[in-house]
Amino acid sequence: MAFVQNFPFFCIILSMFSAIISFVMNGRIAKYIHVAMVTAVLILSLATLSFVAGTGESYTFMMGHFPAPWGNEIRIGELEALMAVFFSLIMMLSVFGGMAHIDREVQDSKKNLFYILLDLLMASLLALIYTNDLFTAYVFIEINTIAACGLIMIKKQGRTYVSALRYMIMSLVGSGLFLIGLTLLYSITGHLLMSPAKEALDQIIAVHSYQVPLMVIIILVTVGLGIKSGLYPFHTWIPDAYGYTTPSASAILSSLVSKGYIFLLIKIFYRVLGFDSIISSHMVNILFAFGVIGMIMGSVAAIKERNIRRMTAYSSVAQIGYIYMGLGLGTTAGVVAAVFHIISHGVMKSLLFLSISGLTEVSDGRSDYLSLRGAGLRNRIAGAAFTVGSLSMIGMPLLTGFISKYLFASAATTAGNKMITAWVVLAISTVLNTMYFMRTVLTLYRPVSAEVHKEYTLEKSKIERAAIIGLILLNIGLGVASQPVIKAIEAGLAMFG
Amino acid sequence: MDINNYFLIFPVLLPIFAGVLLMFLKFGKREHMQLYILAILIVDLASVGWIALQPEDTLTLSQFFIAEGLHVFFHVDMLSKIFSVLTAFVWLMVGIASFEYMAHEKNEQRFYCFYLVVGGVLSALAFSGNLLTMYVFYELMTLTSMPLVMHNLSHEAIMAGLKYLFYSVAGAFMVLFGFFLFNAEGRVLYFSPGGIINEANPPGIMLFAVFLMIVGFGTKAGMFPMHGWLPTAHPVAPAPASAVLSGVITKAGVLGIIRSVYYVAGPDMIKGTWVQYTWIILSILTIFMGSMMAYKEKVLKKRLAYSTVSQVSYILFGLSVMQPVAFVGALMHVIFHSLVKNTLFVSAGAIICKTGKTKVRQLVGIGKEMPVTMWCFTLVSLTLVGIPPTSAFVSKWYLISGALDSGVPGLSWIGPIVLLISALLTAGYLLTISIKAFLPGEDYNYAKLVNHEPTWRMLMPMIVMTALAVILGIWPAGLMKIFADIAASVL
Amino acid sequence: MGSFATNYEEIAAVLLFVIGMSNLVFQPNLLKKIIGLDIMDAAVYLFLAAKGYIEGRTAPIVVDGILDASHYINPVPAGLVLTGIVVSVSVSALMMALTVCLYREYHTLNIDEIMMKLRKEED
Amino acid sequence: MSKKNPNYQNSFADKFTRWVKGDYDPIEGQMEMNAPDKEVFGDERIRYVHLHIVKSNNYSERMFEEGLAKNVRRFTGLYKIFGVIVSVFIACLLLWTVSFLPEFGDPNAPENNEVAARYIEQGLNETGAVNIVTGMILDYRAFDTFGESCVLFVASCCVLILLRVDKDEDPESRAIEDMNDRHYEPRNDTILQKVADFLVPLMIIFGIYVVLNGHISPGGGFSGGAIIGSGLILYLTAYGFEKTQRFMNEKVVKALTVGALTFYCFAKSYSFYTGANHLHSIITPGTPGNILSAGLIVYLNICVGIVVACTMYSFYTLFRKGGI
Repeated sequence: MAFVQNFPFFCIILSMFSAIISFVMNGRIAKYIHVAMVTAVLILSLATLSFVAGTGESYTFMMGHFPAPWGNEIRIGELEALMAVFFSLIMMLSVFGGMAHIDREVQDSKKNLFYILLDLLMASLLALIYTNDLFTAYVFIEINTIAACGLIMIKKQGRTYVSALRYMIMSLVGSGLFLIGLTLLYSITGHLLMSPAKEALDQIIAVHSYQVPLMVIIILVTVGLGIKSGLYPFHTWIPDAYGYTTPSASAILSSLVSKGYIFLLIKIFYRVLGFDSIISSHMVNILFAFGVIGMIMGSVAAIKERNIRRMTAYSSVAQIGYIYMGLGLGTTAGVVAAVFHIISHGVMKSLLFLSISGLTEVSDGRSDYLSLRGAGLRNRIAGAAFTVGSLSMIGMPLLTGFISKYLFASAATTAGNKMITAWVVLAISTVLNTMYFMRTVLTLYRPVSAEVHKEYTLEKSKIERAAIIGLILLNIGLGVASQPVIKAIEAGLAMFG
Repeated sequence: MDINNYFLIFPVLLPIFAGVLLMFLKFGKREHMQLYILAILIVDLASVGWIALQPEDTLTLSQFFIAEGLHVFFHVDMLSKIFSVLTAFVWLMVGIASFEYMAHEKNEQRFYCFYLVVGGVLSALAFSGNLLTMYVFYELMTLTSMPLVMHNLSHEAIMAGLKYLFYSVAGAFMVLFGFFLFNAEGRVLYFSPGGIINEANPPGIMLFAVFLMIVGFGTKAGMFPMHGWLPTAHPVAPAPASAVLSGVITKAGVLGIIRSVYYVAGPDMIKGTWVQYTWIILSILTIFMGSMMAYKEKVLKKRLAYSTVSQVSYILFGLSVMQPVAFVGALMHVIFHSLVKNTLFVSAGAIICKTGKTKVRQLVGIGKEMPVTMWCFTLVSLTLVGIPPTSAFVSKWYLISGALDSGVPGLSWIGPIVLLISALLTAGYLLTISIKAFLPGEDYNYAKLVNHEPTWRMLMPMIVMTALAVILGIWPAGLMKIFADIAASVL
Repeated sequence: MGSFATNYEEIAAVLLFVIGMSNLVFQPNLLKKIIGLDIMDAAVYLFLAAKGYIEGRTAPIVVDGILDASHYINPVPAGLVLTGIVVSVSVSALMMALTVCLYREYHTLNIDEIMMKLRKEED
Repeated sequence: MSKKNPNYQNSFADKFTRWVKGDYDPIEGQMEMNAPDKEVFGDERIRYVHLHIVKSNNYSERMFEEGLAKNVRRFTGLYKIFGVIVSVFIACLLLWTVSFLPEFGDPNAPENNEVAARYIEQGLNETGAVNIVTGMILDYRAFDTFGESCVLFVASCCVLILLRVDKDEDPESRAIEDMNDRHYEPRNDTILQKVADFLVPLMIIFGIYVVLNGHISPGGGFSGGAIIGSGLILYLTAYGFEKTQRFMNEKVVKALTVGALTFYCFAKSYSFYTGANHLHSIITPGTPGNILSAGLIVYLNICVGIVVACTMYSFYTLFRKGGI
C-alpha cells in the first residue's frame, strides 16, 4: 500500500485534530492553525488526485483492522479527490477573502470557536466526500449541520438567531428522514457499508422482493438530502441563512455546505441505490421537475428582491435548481454537468458574496440598491469582482458559468423528452439572471456626486484582495481551460459505477 | 502550422489588450491618449490588411479547446477578409472623427477602452471558423458594446443599454438553440461554402433550427420582430457609438446570417421552404416599416436609426432570395451602407456637438453654417437613395434583378416594388434635410450666421468615407468580381 | 401486507416519528419544537431496537463463554442507537441554547411572533 | 380615427404601434432599478431613505402590524391544514412500508447476516471486549464513534458561542447574568446539601465503575460520563459556584476535554494507520474479563467518559449563568 494512499485519512484526522487543539488556543493561533490545516489538506488532496489519476482506479482504505463488511472504510476515487481539492481551495479562498471581516465581526474571545467550526466543517466535508459507510455519512452530516448553524449565528444578532433556528429545523427534518431511510435500508439489506449494501440490493432487485421499501428508501434519502441542500420547495431558510452572516461564512455555506450534501446524494445514487433503479423509480423525473421549478422561481424571487445579499442568496436557490435539473436528466452527461456546476457555482458564488461585503462597506453598511449606487466606483476591486461573477452567472463565454450552461444544454440533447423543457427553462432563467445581475452591476456603476458617502473607510486588507483576485482568476481559468476538470469528472464517475 | 497562423489572432488580441490596458493607464494630456488610440487602430488596420493580402484559405488556427466540443477555431476566407478590413477601416475612421466629439463627453477614456475591445472582438467574429466560436464572440461583442450605448449613464441611457442587452441575449439564445438542435442531429458546425448539410427536404426540426438562427442573428441586424433596440439605443448613445453600431455591428448580424445559412445550412436546404418565405416576408416588412418610421421621425439620429433598420433589411432581402446576383448585391450593400451610414452619423454627431441641434426642423440653414459637413451629408444621402451612378444604385439594381429572376412565387415581384417605394421614402426623409439645410427660404436671417464647421480631424474621415462611397459606386467592378466569386462558391 | 399485524413495534415507532416530525415543523412554540425533535429521534431508536431484537435471544454480552451467533441478538442496531443518542443530545442542547438566545432577544417563544417582530424591525 | 377616444393611451393599439416604433417594449417595465429618475443627495436622500426604507410613520406602522397579524393568522390557518395533510401522508407511506418489512424478531431477517454473526463470534477474540456492543462501536466501527464525540464537541462549541458571556461584552448583560445567578442559586439549603453529601460520592463512584466496566458489563463511556456529570451538577446545585469552581473551572474543563479528545484522536489514528497499512499493532486484546484488557477500549471509554461528563457539566453551567 503506497504511502500516498494514506493522505485522505490524514486530511480528515488532521482537520479534526486541529479543531480539537484550537479549543485551548486563542483566536490568532487558531487562525494560523486553520490556515495551515487547509493548506496541508489542499496539498495532500492534490497529491491524492495525481496518484489516483495516475493509477486510474479507485481504492478503499480500512479505518481499522477489519475489512469491508465489518469495519469502517473510506473510498478514494478520482472524483472524490477532485472534490476534496476544490472544497479545500474554496474554503481557503473564502476564509482569506473575509479575514478582515471575521476579525471585525466575531468577538475576540470567540474567534477560536469560529475557527474550530471551520475546521470541523472541513473535516465533515472531507468525510462526506470520502466515506464508504452510510452511518458515518449520517454522523458527519450532523457535524456539518451543527457547524454550519454555528457559522450562521456567529454574529450573535436576533436576525441570525432566527435564521439559524430555521436552518436547524429544516435540516433536522432532513436528517431525520435520511436516518429513517438509512434504517429501512439496513433492515432490508443488513449492511451499512456502501459496496456490500449495493450487492445485497442487486440481489433484492433481481428477485423483486421488498419493492415498496426500496422505493420509499429512495424517496426518503433523496428528500432528506434535498431538504438539507435547499432544493426548491424547501429553500425558505436559504436567504436568511446566507444573507446576514459574516461574508466568509455565507460564501462557505452557499458554495460548500449544500454542495457536500448534493455530492453525497450523487454518491449514494451511484454506489448504493444504483442509478438504474433511481431512473426506474422515476425519482429523476421528480428531481428534474423540482429543479426546473427552482430555477425559475429562484430567479423570480431574486428579481423581486431589493437587498443585494438576499438577491444573491435567492440566485443560489436557482443554481441548486440547475444542479438537480442536471441530475434529473438521468444521463451520465447530465450528472457530469451537475458535478461541474457544483464546482463552478462554488467558484462564482463565493466570489459574489465576498465582493458584496466589499461593496456594502463603502455604502455605509446598507445593502439596498439605492445605497449601493456607485459602490463599484468607490471600491473598484470589489466592483470588478462582482461584475465578473455576474457575467459568469449570466453565462458569458470564456467564464466558467458559460461552460456549465453549455454542458447542461448539450447533456439535454441526449435526454429525450426532457430536451425541449430543459432548453426553454435554461433560456428563461438565463434571461432572468441577466435581468437582475445586470441591473445590479449597472447600479454599482451609477455615478453619484461626491457628497454622498463621503465618510466611508475602504478596507485595504491585502489578503482579502489577493483572495478575490484569485477567485476571479479561477473563474476565468475554469472558463478557458475546463477540459481537464471535465475529463476528471467523467473518469471519477466511471470509477463510481 | 507556421507562424502566420498565429499572427491571425494578433488583430484580435492587440485591441483587446490595448483597451484593457487603457483602463489602467493615466495620460497627462488628452492628445497623448488620442495618439495611443490612433497608433493602435492603424496597427490593427495594417495587420488586418496583411492578413487580407494572404492567399485564400491558408490561415487556420485550431489549437484552442475551451471544453469538450467547444472548439475555438479561426479560419480566414474571402468573406472574413472583407468584413475584417471593413471593420478595421471604419473603426479607424470613426475613431479619428470621435476624438473631437468625445472631448465634450465625460470619461472618454472608458469609452475608448471599450471601443478598442469591441474592435478586436469584431475581427475575431470575422475570422471565426465554426458556429460556436462565432457565438462566443457574438456574445462578447454584445456585452462589450453595451457600455458604448449607455456611455453617459443617464436613466434613459441605462434603459436603452439594458434593452439592447436583453434583445441581444434573447437573439443569441435563439442562435444557441439552433446550434444545439443541429448538435442533436449529430452535425459538427464548421463553416464550409455552400453549407455542410445542404440536403433537399431536410427534417423539420433542422429547418426550425435555421429559422431560429436567422431570427437570432436578425436581432443584431434589426429584423422586424426584434428590431426594437435600434431606435432606442441610437439617440442616447454618443454619435461615434451609434455610427459603429448601425454601421458595423448590425453587419455582424448579417455576417452571422450569411454564415449560418450559406455556410452551415446550405441554400439548397432552405430554398423553397417556409423558412425562406417567412424570411423574405419579414425582411420586406422591415424595409417598408423602417422607411415609413424614418419618414415620420422628427429626431435626426432616430431617423437615421430607422433608416438603418430598413437599409439592413435590403441586405437581408438580398440574402433571402438565394440567388447569386442578389447575393452580390447584398454584399455590396453591406459595404456601401456601412460607409454611408457611418458618414451620416458622424456628420450628425458633428452637428450635435457643434450646434447642439437634434431635431430635424432645427436644421434649417445648417448648410450655411457647416457647409462641408452638409455636403458630405448630401452626397452620401444621394448615394443611399440610389441616384445613378452612385453606389447604392448599383447594389439595389443587383438586388432587384436578382430578386426578379429568383422565381420565388409572388414575393419576387412584391420585393422590388417595396424596394422602389422605400427608395422614394429614403429620398423623402434624407434629401429634405439637405434641401432645408441649403435653401432655408427667405425668412432665414443671414445676419446671425456663424461658422460651426468642425476641425479637419472630424472632416477628414467624413470626406474620405464619402469619396470612397462615391468612387466605389462609379467603379464597382473590382469588388463585384470578389463578391461574384463568393456567390459562385456558396450558391 | 403479511407482516403488518406483527410489526407493532415498528408501527409504534413510525407513528411516533411522524408525530415528532410534525411537532418539530408545525409547532409555533420553540420548546414544543424541541420536544418534537426528541420524540422523532427516540422513535428512530425504537425502530432500530425493534430491528435488532430476535425472538428468544439475550443481549450481546458474552456470558460463560458462549460464542454462538444463534444465542445473542444483533448487536449492530444497539451500537447505532448508542451513537445516535449522543447526536440527538448535542442537537437538542444546541436548539435549547438558540431558544434561550431568542427569548432574551424577543421575549417570546412563539416563532410567528418572532417573525413578525423581525419583519417590523427590518422594514 | 381611434386616436379620438380619450383612453387611447396604452390601449393595445397604442402599445402595439409604440412597440413597432421601438420606444416601448413589454419587458422594459421589469427594468426599473428601484431608484428615482433624478439623483437624490444629502438631506434629500436622507429623507428619501427615511420615507422609503425606514417607514417610521406611526400610522403606517400600525396598519402594517395589523395586516401582518392578519397575514400570519391566515397563513397559520393554512399551515395547520397543510401540516396535517403532510403528516398523515408520511404516516401512511411509512406504515405501508412497515407492512412490507421482515417480521419482528425474525431470526433470519436480512439484517441478521454474516456481519452480526462475525461481531458475535469473533468479537471476543478480536477486540477482547466481553460486551460485544462496546467492542463493535469502539473497535470495528470506531470511526463513527470518533465522529460522534466530535458532534458532542462541536455542539458544546456552538453553545459556548451562544451562551458564554465574555468580558468584552457589554457589562450590564454581565450584571444581569450575575443577578440571575444569585437569584436562582440556593444558598446553604441544608436538606439539599446533606443529600448531596450522601449522593454525590456514590454517583461519581458509580459513574467511574460504569466507565471502567464498559467492555465487560453493560455501560460504557457515555452512560458513565453522564452519571458523573449529573453528580457534578448535583454538587453544583447544592454548594454553588464558588465551591465547585475550585476544582471544576473553565481551565480544567478545557484541559480535560482537549486531553481526552487528543488521546482518543492519536490512539485511533494509530490503530487506523496500522490497520490500513497492515502493519503490526502493539495493541493486544489481553485476557477477556479483566479491567485492563480489550486493548484500547478501556482507555477510549475513559476518554469518552471524561468528555461527556465535562460537556454535560458545561452545558448546565452555560445555561445557568453563561460561563463555566
